[in-house]
Amino acid sequence: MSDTPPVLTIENYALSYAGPDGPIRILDDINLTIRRGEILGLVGESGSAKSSLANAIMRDPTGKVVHESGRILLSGTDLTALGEKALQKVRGERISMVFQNAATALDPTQTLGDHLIETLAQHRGGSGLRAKTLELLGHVGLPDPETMLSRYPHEVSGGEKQRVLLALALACEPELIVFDEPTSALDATTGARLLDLVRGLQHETGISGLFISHDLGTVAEIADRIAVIYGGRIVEIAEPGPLFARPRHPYTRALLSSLPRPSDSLTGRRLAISHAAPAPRLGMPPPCIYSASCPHHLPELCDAAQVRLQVRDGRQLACVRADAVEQSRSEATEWPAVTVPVDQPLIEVSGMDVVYGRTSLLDRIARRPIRRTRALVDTSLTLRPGETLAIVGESGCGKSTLARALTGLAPYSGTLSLDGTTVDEMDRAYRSDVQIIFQNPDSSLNPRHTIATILLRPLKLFRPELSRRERREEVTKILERVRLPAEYASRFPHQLSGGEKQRIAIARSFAANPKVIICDEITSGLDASVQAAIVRLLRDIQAETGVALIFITHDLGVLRHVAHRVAVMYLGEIVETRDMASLDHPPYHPYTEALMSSSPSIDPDSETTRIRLTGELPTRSEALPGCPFESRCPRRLGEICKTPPPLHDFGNGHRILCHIDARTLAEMPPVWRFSKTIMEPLS
Amino acid sequence: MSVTFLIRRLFYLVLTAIVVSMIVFGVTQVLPANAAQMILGEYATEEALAVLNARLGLDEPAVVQYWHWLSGALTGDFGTSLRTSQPVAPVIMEAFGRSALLAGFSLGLVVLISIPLGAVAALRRGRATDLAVSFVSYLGVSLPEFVLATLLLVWLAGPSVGLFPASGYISFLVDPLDALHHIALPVITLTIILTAHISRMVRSEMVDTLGSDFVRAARLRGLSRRRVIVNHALRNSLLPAITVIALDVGYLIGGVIVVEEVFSFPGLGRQLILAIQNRDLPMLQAGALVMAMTYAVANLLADLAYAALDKRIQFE
Amino acid sequence: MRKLFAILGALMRNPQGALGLVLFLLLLALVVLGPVLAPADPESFNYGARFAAPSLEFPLGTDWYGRDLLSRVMSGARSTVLLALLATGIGTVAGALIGVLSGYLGGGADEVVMRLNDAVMAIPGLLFALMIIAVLGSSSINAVIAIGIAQTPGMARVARSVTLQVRALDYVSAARARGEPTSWIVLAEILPNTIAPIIVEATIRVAFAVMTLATLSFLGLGAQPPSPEWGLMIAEARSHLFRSPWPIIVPGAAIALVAVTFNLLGDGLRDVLNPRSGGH
Amino acid sequence: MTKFNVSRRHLLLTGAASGALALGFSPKIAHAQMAGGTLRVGLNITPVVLNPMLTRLNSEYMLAEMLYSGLTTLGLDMSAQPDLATEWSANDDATEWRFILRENATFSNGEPVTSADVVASFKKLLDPETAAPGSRNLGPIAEVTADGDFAVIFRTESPYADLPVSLCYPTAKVIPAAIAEGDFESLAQTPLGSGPFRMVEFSADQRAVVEKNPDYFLDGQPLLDRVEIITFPDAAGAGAAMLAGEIDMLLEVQPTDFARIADASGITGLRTPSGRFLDVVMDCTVEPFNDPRVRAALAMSVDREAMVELVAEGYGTPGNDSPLNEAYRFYSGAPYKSYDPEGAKALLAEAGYPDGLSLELVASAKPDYRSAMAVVLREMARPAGFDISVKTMDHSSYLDQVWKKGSFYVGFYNMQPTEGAIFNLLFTSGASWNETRWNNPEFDALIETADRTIDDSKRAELYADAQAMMRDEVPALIPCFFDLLGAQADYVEGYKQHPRGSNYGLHMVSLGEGAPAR
Repeated sequence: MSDTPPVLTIENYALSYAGPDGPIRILDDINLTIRRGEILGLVGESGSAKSSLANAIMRDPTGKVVHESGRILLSGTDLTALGEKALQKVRGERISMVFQNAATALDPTQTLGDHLIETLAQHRGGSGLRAKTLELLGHVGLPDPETMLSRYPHEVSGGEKQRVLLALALACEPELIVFDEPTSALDATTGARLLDLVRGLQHETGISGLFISHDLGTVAEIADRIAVIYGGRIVEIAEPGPLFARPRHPYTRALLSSLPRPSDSLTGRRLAISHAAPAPRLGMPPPCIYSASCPHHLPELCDAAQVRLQVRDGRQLACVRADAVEQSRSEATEWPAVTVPVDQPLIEVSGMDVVYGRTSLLDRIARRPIRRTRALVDTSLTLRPGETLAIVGESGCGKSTLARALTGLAPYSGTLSLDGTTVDEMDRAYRSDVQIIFQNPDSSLNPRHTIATILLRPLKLFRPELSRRERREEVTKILERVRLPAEYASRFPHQLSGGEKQRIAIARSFAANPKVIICDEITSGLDASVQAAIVRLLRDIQAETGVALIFITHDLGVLRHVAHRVAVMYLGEIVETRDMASLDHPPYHPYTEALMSSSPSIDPDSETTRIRLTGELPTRSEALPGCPFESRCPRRLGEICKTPPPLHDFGNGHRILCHIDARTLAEMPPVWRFSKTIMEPLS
Repeated sequence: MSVTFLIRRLFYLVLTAIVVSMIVFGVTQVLPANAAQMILGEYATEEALAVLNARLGLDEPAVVQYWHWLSGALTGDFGTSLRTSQPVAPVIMEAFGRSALLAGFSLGLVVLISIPLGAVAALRRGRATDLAVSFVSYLGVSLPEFVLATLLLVWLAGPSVGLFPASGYISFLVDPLDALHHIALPVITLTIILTAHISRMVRSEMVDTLGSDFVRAARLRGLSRRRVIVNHALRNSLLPAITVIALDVGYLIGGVIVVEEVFSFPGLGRQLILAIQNRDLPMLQAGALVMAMTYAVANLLADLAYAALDKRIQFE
Repeated sequence: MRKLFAILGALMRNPQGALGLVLFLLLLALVVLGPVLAPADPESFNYGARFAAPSLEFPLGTDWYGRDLLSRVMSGARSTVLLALLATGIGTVAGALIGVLSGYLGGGADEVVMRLNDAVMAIPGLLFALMIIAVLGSSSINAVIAIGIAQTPGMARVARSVTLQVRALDYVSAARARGEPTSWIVLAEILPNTIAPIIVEATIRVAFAVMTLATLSFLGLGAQPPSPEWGLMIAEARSHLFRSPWPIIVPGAAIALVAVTFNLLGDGLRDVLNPRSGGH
Repeated sequence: MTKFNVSRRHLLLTGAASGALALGFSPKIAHAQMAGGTLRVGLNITPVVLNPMLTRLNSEYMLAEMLYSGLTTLGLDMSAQPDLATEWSANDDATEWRFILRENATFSNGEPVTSADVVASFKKLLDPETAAPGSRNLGPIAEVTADGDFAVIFRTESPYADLPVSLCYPTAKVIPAAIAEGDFESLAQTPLGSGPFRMVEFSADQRAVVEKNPDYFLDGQPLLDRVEIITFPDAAGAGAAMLAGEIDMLLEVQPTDFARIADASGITGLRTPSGRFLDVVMDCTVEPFNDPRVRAALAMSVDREAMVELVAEGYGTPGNDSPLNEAYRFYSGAPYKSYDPEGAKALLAEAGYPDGLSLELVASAKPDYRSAMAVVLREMARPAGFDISVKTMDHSSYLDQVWKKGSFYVGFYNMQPTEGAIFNLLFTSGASWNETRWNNPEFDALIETADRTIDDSKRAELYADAQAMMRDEVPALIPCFFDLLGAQADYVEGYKQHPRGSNYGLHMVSLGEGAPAR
């Protein structure tokens, strides 16, 4: 592949935007090439300027440019030298882009077909546009292109919109496609299918692309080579295999070591906490962009000359101490403490139902059928003291509803008991025992309150016996426990980073010494390195206090590092409950199997079975009589699936709700196949 | 959009009408003086008042009066004016027609002027054109109608320029050209002020839309600038502008009241001020109701238009 | 306090906000010092100088009684601006309370309140104010009350929509999950976060209030002569329109300037307080 | 100041005007060939009441005058002139009057006007159920009877020398007996009278169009084919329309606008001194106005000449705290009270207010010189220690809450045809509108005697005493009379402003050379 001519060449590219305190260095010393038929992955954490690079290639800066230098060549044409008119001819025709958020990238007032026809007419003109459009829609795997033509964006699902964006990008068979986080907004199963599609198209048509993502796992699935970007500079470029097996730049290493892998439970690998701080952006750049965060920084060596991306040991790398780095080990988190299951459950839920939607007076007068969504259906689960129960499922599966019901935010029917006593109303005692942490720390902390106010509230409510001074002292203690300095008490949330805010949210939940904390997707919005730190914090606190956690997530990777048991939800029902220890072995619920196989991983030690779900997630407005997964199940048996499935109990708390008989389930192939080398020592 | 949605909105419309009529009625009950006193003026004697009150039905308990009015209104009979003894409905409808003409002309001009103006300002954001448009529209939204109207009256209808007649109204059926001539000044006043409002609105919507992902996406697909602006940015900016314009109908109605007063335009606004001054309850009721319904219907239509044009909006 | 300075600083970086703020401070100075600084008694007649054009003695000319227009405009700033602020204050507080409570309670109560609110909104504000004044009698304070009441439904609507947004945020859920009392949730969690948009809305409404007050005075329903209220000045000047334009131009310009000030300030605050349009 | 020196025919005890053309009403017959055409008249007070017996505004009087006839009409000299009645006579003590009707008058439905119609009309007019405004201004009529088909007899309860003049009252119109006794309400929509014009179109608040009545009882009249009456809601609009040539005639011009309009080319300003006045009413029964010294102090605090200048823009005459000025026949001149704030202050101190007096003066918003006067008074009286705050209110609230009820407010009154009418309307104890509650028996006696007195010189004496009494006691402050101001296009001929302000004589108006063809 390296002998094919480059489609894109970026030479010494640098870009600065205007900022309130002077120019902000966005991109610096960028050199890369993408060859024909090659997909280059670009990976970086938030703030690494990976999207800015995409924008620079598209010649569409999002800030006020104060400095720009270098060249961006598209098959020899220097894009930086083109005027707006000339660019108009290049965009869409020779270079196109797939956006992160399909929901906002399509004009809501235009049909999907018109989007394509308009684009084709602009660049191709002539007739037969409709036929070409139909062909494109079929090409990106959209069923029934005819009807798709006349649909509006809001009438189709997120995955379908993303496919339309893909079709738009492909429309004029461009030389290069820039993918800007195309799967980040999608559910795991949908994202996996889109990745499959792109991969398939690439095999078919040999498109060249730049694939940007914050998720190494996703990039690993698709890219021929991967460039790691940090602080607006590329620090390392390598093919996926070698990169994962032997990351050489300290930043790449930190990034990888904080990412969970399927094989972690087998190898005993722990998540490391990266200390990579945001790169400096103002003033003169340091010789090595990572020097401020690098544990291996040696001024006399690293600061001697500008550290540029160079081929070192057959690897493009921007580090002069790579050899030393390779010898080091990174700090890692602890494994979950082995819990002794106590038979007395802490929380017991049985037959819990939550229904959303209300009937208006007018509806009642008109005697219209009541349209309501059953968000939670006949849910039963138990939580034991000191354990972590993970609840996984895609968006809309009801896992957050469960959290809201358990904390009194959603009215439910069914029974709930805490410590053996049935909870009739959410009284102060219950609320003080059961706390919740929300996904988004930006919205879960009142921006108008100081950290002290935020932390004092639960103390005032649940520990009224404390004096004012004791409460103040307690706040300091709590902050200490979440590894934050005491002076943070007087700060406001907006003065904190995302990870710090989440620590405050955690601190608030622990303030009243609860028995249970419900963590609702608390690591989802965070970069991997921050996620690792939060996971470790939770684990530490659990070890100290013995609190039980309900850990809600859609990310299967992190599960292994936090949970003792897992419950899988689909359409408001728990379809499977099992121990984490048995996660790598069948039987699985067919949905669990598909979900796990959709989770992208960068594990050089494992291989994932490819199982993809077709169709779209239905909405559960009526009581489904049968199996909720019936409409999309790859292992669907037949009509029987439309009746309520039986619950198989495989012992050890492993339960599966499925019509498939226990034996067949038990004989399913495992989702992950691990390399022999790691399997042996553990068996 | 469903039938239930329509039914519900119509139900709210009726509810609005009833609430408005009750408020207006309640207000007139506590107003000092009544229609009889106003009719008799300085000639009111105790006896004469009593006679007239009885004749106008003003001596009955408030609830009975309201019921009379309501039951009449429900059958389409809005009563006779206490002041002029003429049937209310035709007078109000005629006045409404004239006000609607005034408002319609203004609104038409406003749409023609303000949309391009707002769009151009947004496209040239921060540049001289934008600043000029912003300056003028700030002035427009900050100048009360009566000040502008009076200044225009002095200037354009004054003896030195004398471009337009100062006041009066000629029916379009009689002499369309003369009618246009007569309606010009009030229309110009309303147009200037509303243009300021709406072009500001269009500008800010357009600025938002221009910064939206789909406009960027359209641009990055290599679509022509014209197409990006007209088919994507402008189209999506105008949708929210429609609702704003509908809300501005309320503002327009207020403006119409003042402008009609200044230019002695025989529209609904003047009729209402007269009705308040003369405690002419049936006239006030009908006029206020027509105004409130105009506002409510304009908003309903805007919502419907929004729904028809923006397929995302789903009304239950 | 630090937050206030941060907002002011941000305002100064925003062209509209900066201009608005400067004008606002000038206006504030005029409100406080206007009557003191006015060169002449705003009410005393100058028989010999009726309808004088601007001159050294009368920088902005005089009116039909020979009263100094500059002094009148300066003295009138206090009542005009303070009354407009007061009217907006009434409308804002009442509207915000109704809107926030209605939005927080939701359900049937919200439905009823908002339907009534919509119905009242359907009555044009000016007409509503006219009716209220017809009941209360014309005076400045009644005009203030009328405008305040007329502004309430609109404000309630804004406050409610902001409340609905805030109510859906996790910190409110967190407070509810904690079992916080309703008073805490409404007053400490929701209200402070609805303040910014409400302040923006209120600032722009001050401009409206200035204009509506003037309009009411113009229609003879607001301030009482011979007070130098600007709308009243214009109304009175109308009968002398063709003898001298100054008595109408001077207060007209003053009204426009104050309205521009608050519009600029409101737009500036909107930009500054709204993260979406706050720039990069 | 223009003196008002029209020679006036005095009380017609056995008077009979033989000629159709009364004094002062003499259209230029020389231009008879110019007869015809359409006159456009601008008003700024909208006529709304069409029923002639229920009218109460000048604009309505004008319409009624065009569509209906009365028994007599008021001449420019405030004497009774023939209308339907051609001659009249009274018995010796003036308690019984006989009016002879013309025989050629017909209603617009073709029916002749007979004594039965007159009797029915007056019965209706005097019926309290009708609630006709001004029915108490008609005099102490006890009975109206027919005397044959074309004569009627009026009997009064007491001797009443002014009856023919009081019958000129604008609401005293004759309507068909069938209507008076039957569908009286129909007059609100459909006029039916014997006036010089007939109604063509009427929409309240906008315009009214009348056309020549071909069967009008005066030969050759009206001269115009058509009159269009256009209503403007405010004076500014009306003035602008006049300047723009949209109207030929403006019956009322604001003092502030007069010079501008009168100076415009092609326009003639019309100005007639009148007894129309603004007064400051004080309730003489309540503190502090029950002390005559307070009232006198206030009277001393007014610069009357300046008041005329500032409130009436100079188009008026100063007043001396009596409702009569030179427009009235029995006006007794006296030097105007001088402006003496120091003296007023002293008087006020004497009355027990050494630190001055705070008062609230109420002024209706209509017409706007009421509040102008209040403001000027406030400023003038300030040095004397009066601290007057002005409160304006809309006219309806004023009528409801202040008029005849308040203790300190600005009143505004039209000229009345006779001295007796104005005194009996406002200042006697039995006055219909006794706002001041001055209730001075001595004054009452003077007026009552004057009413009965036939001898002019005696009446003049009685009225002079009454005026002097008011000057001294100041039941109301009357500082300023207003001239009637109007404007017409130069080509309009034959229009004479009537000082009383409620008669127009448009049937004698014609369009001369230069009139636009319409």
